[in-house]
Amino acid sequence: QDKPDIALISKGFQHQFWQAVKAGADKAAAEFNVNVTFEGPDSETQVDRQIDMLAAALSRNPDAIGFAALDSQAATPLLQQAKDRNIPVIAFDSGVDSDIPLTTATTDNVAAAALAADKMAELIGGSGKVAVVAHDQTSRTGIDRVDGFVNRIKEAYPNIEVVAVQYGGGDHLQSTEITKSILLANPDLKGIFGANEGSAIGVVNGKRELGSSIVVIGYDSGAQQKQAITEGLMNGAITQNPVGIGYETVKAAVAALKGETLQPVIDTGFYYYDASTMANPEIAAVLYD
Amino acid sequence: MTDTLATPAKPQGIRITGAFHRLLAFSGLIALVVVFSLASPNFMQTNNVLAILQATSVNGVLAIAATLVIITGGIDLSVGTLMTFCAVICGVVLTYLGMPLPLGILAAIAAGTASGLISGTIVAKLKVPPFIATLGMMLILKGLSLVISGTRPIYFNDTPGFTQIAQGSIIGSVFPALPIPNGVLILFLVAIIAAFILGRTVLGRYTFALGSNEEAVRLSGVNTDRWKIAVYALAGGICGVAGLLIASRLNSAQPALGQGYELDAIAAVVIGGTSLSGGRGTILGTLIGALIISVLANGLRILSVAQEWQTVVTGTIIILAVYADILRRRRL
Amino acid sequence: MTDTLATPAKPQGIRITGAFHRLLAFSGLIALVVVFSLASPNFMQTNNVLAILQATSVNGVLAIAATLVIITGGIDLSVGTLMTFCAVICGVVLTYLGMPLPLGILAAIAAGTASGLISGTIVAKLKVPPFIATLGMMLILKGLSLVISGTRPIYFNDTPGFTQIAQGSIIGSVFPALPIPNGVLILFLVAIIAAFILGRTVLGRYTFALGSNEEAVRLSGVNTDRWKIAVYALAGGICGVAGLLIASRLNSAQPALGQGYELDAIAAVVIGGTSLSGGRGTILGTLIGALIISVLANGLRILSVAQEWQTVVTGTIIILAVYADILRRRRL
Amino acid sequence: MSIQSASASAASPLATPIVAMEGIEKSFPGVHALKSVRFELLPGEVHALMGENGAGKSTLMKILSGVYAKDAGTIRIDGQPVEIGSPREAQALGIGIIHQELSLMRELTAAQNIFIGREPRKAFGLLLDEAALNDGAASIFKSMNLALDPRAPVESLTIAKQQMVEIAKALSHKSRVLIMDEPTAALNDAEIAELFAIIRRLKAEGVGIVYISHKMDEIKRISDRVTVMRDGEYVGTVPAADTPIETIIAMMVGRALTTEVAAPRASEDAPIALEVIGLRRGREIRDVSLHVRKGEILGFAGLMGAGRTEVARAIFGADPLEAGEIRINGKAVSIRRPEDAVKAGIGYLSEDRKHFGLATGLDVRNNIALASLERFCAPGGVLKDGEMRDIAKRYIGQLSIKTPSDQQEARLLSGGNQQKVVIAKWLLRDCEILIFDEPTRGIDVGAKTEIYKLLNALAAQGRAIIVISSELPEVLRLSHRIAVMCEGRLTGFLPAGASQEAIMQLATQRQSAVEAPHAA
Ligand SMILES: Nc1ncnc2c1ncn2[C@@H]1O[C@H](COP(=O)(O)OP(=O)(O)OP(=O)(O)O)[C@@H](O)[C@H]1O
Ligand SMILES: Nc1ncnc2c1ncn2[C@@H]1O[C@H](COP(=O)(O)OP(=O)(O)OP(=O)(O)O)[C@@H](O)[C@H]1O
Ligand SMILES: [Mg+2]
Ligand SMILES: [Mg+2]
Repeated sequence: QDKPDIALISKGFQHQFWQAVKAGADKAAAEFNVNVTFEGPDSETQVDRQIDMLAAALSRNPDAIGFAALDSQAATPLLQQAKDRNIPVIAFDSGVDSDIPLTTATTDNVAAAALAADKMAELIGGSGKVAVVAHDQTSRTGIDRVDGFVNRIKEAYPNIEVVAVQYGGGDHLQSTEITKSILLANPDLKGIFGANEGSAIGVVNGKRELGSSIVVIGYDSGAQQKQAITEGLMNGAITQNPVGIGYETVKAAVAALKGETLQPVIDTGFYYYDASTMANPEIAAVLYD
Repeated sequence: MTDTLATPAKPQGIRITGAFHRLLAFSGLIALVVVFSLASPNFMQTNNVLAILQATSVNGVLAIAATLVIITGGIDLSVGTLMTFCAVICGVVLTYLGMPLPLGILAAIAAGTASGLISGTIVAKLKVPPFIATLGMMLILKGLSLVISGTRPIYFNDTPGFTQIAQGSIIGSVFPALPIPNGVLILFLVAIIAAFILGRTVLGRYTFALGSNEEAVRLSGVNTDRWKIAVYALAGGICGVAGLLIASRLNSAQPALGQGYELDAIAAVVIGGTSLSGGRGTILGTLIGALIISVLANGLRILSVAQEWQTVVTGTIIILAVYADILRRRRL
Repeated sequence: MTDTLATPAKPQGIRITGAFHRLLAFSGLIALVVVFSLASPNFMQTNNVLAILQATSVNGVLAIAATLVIITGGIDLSVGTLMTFCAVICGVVLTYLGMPLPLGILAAIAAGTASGLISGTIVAKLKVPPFIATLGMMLILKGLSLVISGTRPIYFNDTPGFTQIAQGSIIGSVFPALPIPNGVLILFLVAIIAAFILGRTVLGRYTFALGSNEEAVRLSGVNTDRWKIAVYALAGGICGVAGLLIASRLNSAQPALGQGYELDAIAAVVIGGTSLSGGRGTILGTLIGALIISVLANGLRILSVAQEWQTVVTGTIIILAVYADILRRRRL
Repeated sequence: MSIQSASASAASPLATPIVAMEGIEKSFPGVHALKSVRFELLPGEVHALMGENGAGKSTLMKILSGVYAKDAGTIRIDGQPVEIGSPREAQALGIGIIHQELSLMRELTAAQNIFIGREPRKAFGLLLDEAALNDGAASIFKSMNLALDPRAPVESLTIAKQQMVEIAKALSHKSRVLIMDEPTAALNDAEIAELFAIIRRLKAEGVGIVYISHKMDEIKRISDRVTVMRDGEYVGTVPAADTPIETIIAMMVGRALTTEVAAPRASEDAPIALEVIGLRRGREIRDVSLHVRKGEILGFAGLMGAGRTEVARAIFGADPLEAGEIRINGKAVSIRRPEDAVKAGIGYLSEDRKHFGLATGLDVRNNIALASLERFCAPGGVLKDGEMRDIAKRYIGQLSIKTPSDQQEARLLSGGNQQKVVIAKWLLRDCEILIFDEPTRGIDVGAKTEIYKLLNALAAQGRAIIVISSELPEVLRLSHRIAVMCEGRLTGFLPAGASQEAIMQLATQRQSAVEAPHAA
């Protein structure tokens, strides 16, 4: 096996978003004839587990590394080690505050969540109470999406009030219960933003179980979210391009191995989609099941 | 021998004390409900009460499974991932293989029972401590759920009635004023069956006996291994029911879910007064424990307490609730 | 009374068995190392061995803390979030308040000890079962970490030497061929101190005695409450050390970290042969248990086993390792 | 050693033995517990098995009842060689056993314990028939003349009652061979008489009974033959009726023993060491006042449940009090915890060594040192283990504790040796006031004499001693003064040399005859 060995250390593994990233990476691996491994901790709080994974990956002497840092600073010494050993590092998902990665394949989560806020405002008619069900209080994506949404509402929509921001760990069931509590505590609520797939599905479940008719904006895709949009339970959702992120990361790594120079940022983009746009080829390409 | 020994069995006295005792056991729960009702008008709404009950169903069923194992003096860390595994198996049978609903239900429960059989065998025959045996099973089942499902959720869209298992309301269709979801009904059903098995059957007797003094049971000529395995298998089957409930609520088998659920389940058991050293415990207590956990979570959310403070308050109240229970028992 | 009874204590025989026994205890670990070395040439590289040791340091220290409590017959679910809490406190003292490094170190350990004192008091004085007391503390500390840190990481960029605590290498600076990170050194130091306390001091003796038969100890005129609280406080202090280690490794205090770590710590303890029912256990065993966990995780990653299968294999090997240990003991 | 075994078939030379054990070997790590032991039991025979603590009696019987596997040797039942692999197989062969250490499920009720493994069922065997279970237990209790609620959880019973539950359980099996390993250790005279009546009845039904006890008088009263073991070896079998006690004791200990202890010295007007006034708690302790002088041994007599243990525990601070004052050397002290009591110079040896005396997981050395650890404490809390070892070894020698080393786990010792370890713990603590609750429970004759001597010596040194004992001869032999309790009240004090009848009269002197149920 003389194929180049590329180790991807992601922020997660089991969630559909990360599985989509993995699918993109696997696609690129087949295309460019390289070996790719993909690993990530169980939850986005486990910074040290991720560091251990990175250390083990380095021990394997890979030809290149793709890394989605849970906390950039924590990883700096190991990334330095990679640099010293001339192992190219490609950052993906959120960036790494360091000049070691040759490039970053990423989405701007803050801007994406701000777009969700705009859509929410539009759908509820510019005034009323809204809430956020997010996955994580401390992880980069959690903070960025909540901040992106809440700050945009504060800045641009003075008549809209964010009455609750609660965190369900991305667990579908817990997010369902949280949504129900929020709905019951705020009968006049107009809309909820579910900040990742598990949260968004939870919001949909809660809405359905209580027979509510609030506006729901989701994040990411997956079969259930797509179905919810088709059925009208969810008004629309933001999607990143996880397959693209995985693909671009591996592609960049291969390019780096060939000695090509890379652009500092590969923006994989984000999109808002709803029932009417879901079938557009441009959108359909970035949605995953 | 000597009649000084005559400690007359006071059935009345004992029964009254027992009933009083039982009533008081609810005190922690009642106190919570009263506080939250006063704090928020939304808390005691029918819808919210139903939401609390519905939120208790999965954890309640898991906690009942954990109770059985804990009474034998063991522990079951695999309840959460086993639930998921059963949901995935059900998904495979219904969605991938396209079998009819009853077969899916059967498959989930059978998968749970089989896994329980394995855990029980590892504990009873190989003498591996239950903590390790079920920790190992927890990891194995977690991995297998991902492998079998291909790390993606399995949806039950082809099985229309599936969401009705937990979300429908048979009671509500007869008495529209009481739209109690089937999930809650199933929880109570499982509780009644478990309580019946514990209290009235040989299996239940040995469950307590094993936790009380396994060596004595063995010395009495009982095949302790067989009964212990049976308890784990029963607990596994109950986890299968939990798997059906969560799959029905989410209308999907989410293969990544489940780890961490064991802690909530065990917490419900211990809050409910079952001793981790085995030999004593009640299903009623476990139900109350599970309700305390859900009421707390719901109440704090209804009051819009900041999430980080929710955690602090929950921790404090769990300790206080158990302490109050201890004081009550000491006084009796 | 009669001299026929004089059975001479054969210290030699016992000592040999003891040493042999101890050597064999490593067998599970050695087997794993051998298998992984054969499977991958990268496994036994210095760098990887150091990575494994470094990966063991935090869990190892937490497991040592858990060992102490478990030997008393208790359990400590709060080790993980307490570690984080101590890291956050250290971050507040060093970064927010700008105090010098030694004060930060002291603050972390003091915070751990104080929290242990509280857990211990709840267990000993209020008689709340350790599972509940430390479950409550786990949640309280988790919430407080978020509150104090403002739900975001605290970085130690203003305290240049801070990363050296775990990542530097005092040994390496003297013997460049042995760049053992300080974190590993600290783990071994904590282990030696804990083993010394357990084996040679009054506190250690009472730790075992409490786990063996608390009532008998109390009826021997010992203030069991005070000693139990002392054990929890010591365990808390050790969690403080773990907090320093993880903060130094990550050069930040991550406030959301920690939950779930208690399971790994307890697993290491139990794999190491300490009984969850108390009264027996060794620090050496716990170290081996922690190493088994890290070696497994590292080895499977080095072999590029798919993540879902890693979980399955880990679960299986944990069960097998403990089973092998049981077989060995039975034979001796 | 085998000289005495000539008269092997004393009871009934014609019958085939139900049990014949031959060349039985058993070793534990560090202990060769049985060395080619033989034993034989005839139908309808009560066969006493005697030997010092640790001689191997319990081990031999555990092999017969399937608890331990033998290393070598043969067992024949009705002349047929058998292998007994588990308690279940032993039961199937008709072998029942009452273990020396209580092995009950504490959280279960008495009736549930008795029928464990054989629960009466109903509804096609699916459900437990709790009524039949309780009735069955009740009728067994009735046949034993025992007043006990079948529904009472075992943990709420006193040890004596727990022992009765064990006996009831063994009886319910209707075994052909019934092994009783020190069944009377926790019983008083009336209960023992009842047990003996049961044994005679079983004997008449042809049941073979193995009877292990350290109470020499019982051997003469109940047994047909006596087999003696010493140090894991078979010494001999003799007919009980024709063999003087002294001969049996000599066989047990390997030499003649002077069983006579110097008569207790009457206590002079020594200062009062311990005085309690008006102790009260519910029905268990009703206004108890007493005192003990320095150098005095106060005997404490009463029937089971009289409240002696409760009083002792209350004085020691183990249980809370409702009212009462405790004075030591004339000064009132506040004792709220055992710690306070020990600091004030009181030691208490519990009647239940397994639950309240021994840290079973710790080794012998640490159990002996458990109440005196601070004594071995160097600055910094480091223990002087060498010193501990030396002292532990001294007590092991002094009390003849049979153990392979001072580092043996206490739970692996024979029952009597465990008791000695707990006694050593209090001797080491060196208290001014010692309360011994059933100190000779399960202790062999030789050791018993040794302990009597020890108590006398302690008294001679000026210690104040309370001895609670259910064996009247023991109380009479040791005490300078005897306190008698009944139903939580002190019904009187008697001088040394009082008659057994006088004690029994006080022990049954109820406050109101109307209140009390009728005597059997
Ligand atoms: N499980 C065991 N492990 C190690 N040693 C044991 C074990 N069981 C018994 N022994 C040892 O075997 C010897 C015989 O013990 P056994 O219990 O048969 O004595 P015993 O004659 O019944 O004494 P006692 O009168 O004190 O009950 C003792 O030295 C004891 O310490
Ligand atoms: N654990 C317990 N729970 C409930 N009642 C108890 C318990 N222990 C003892 N008692 C009751 O307390 C009373 C006193 O018992 P205690 O054991 O002190 O008597 P005693 O005089 O020491 O008798 P003995 O030692 O001969 O058994 C009895 O009525 C007994 O039934
Ligand atoms: Mg014995
Ligand atoms: Mg008593």
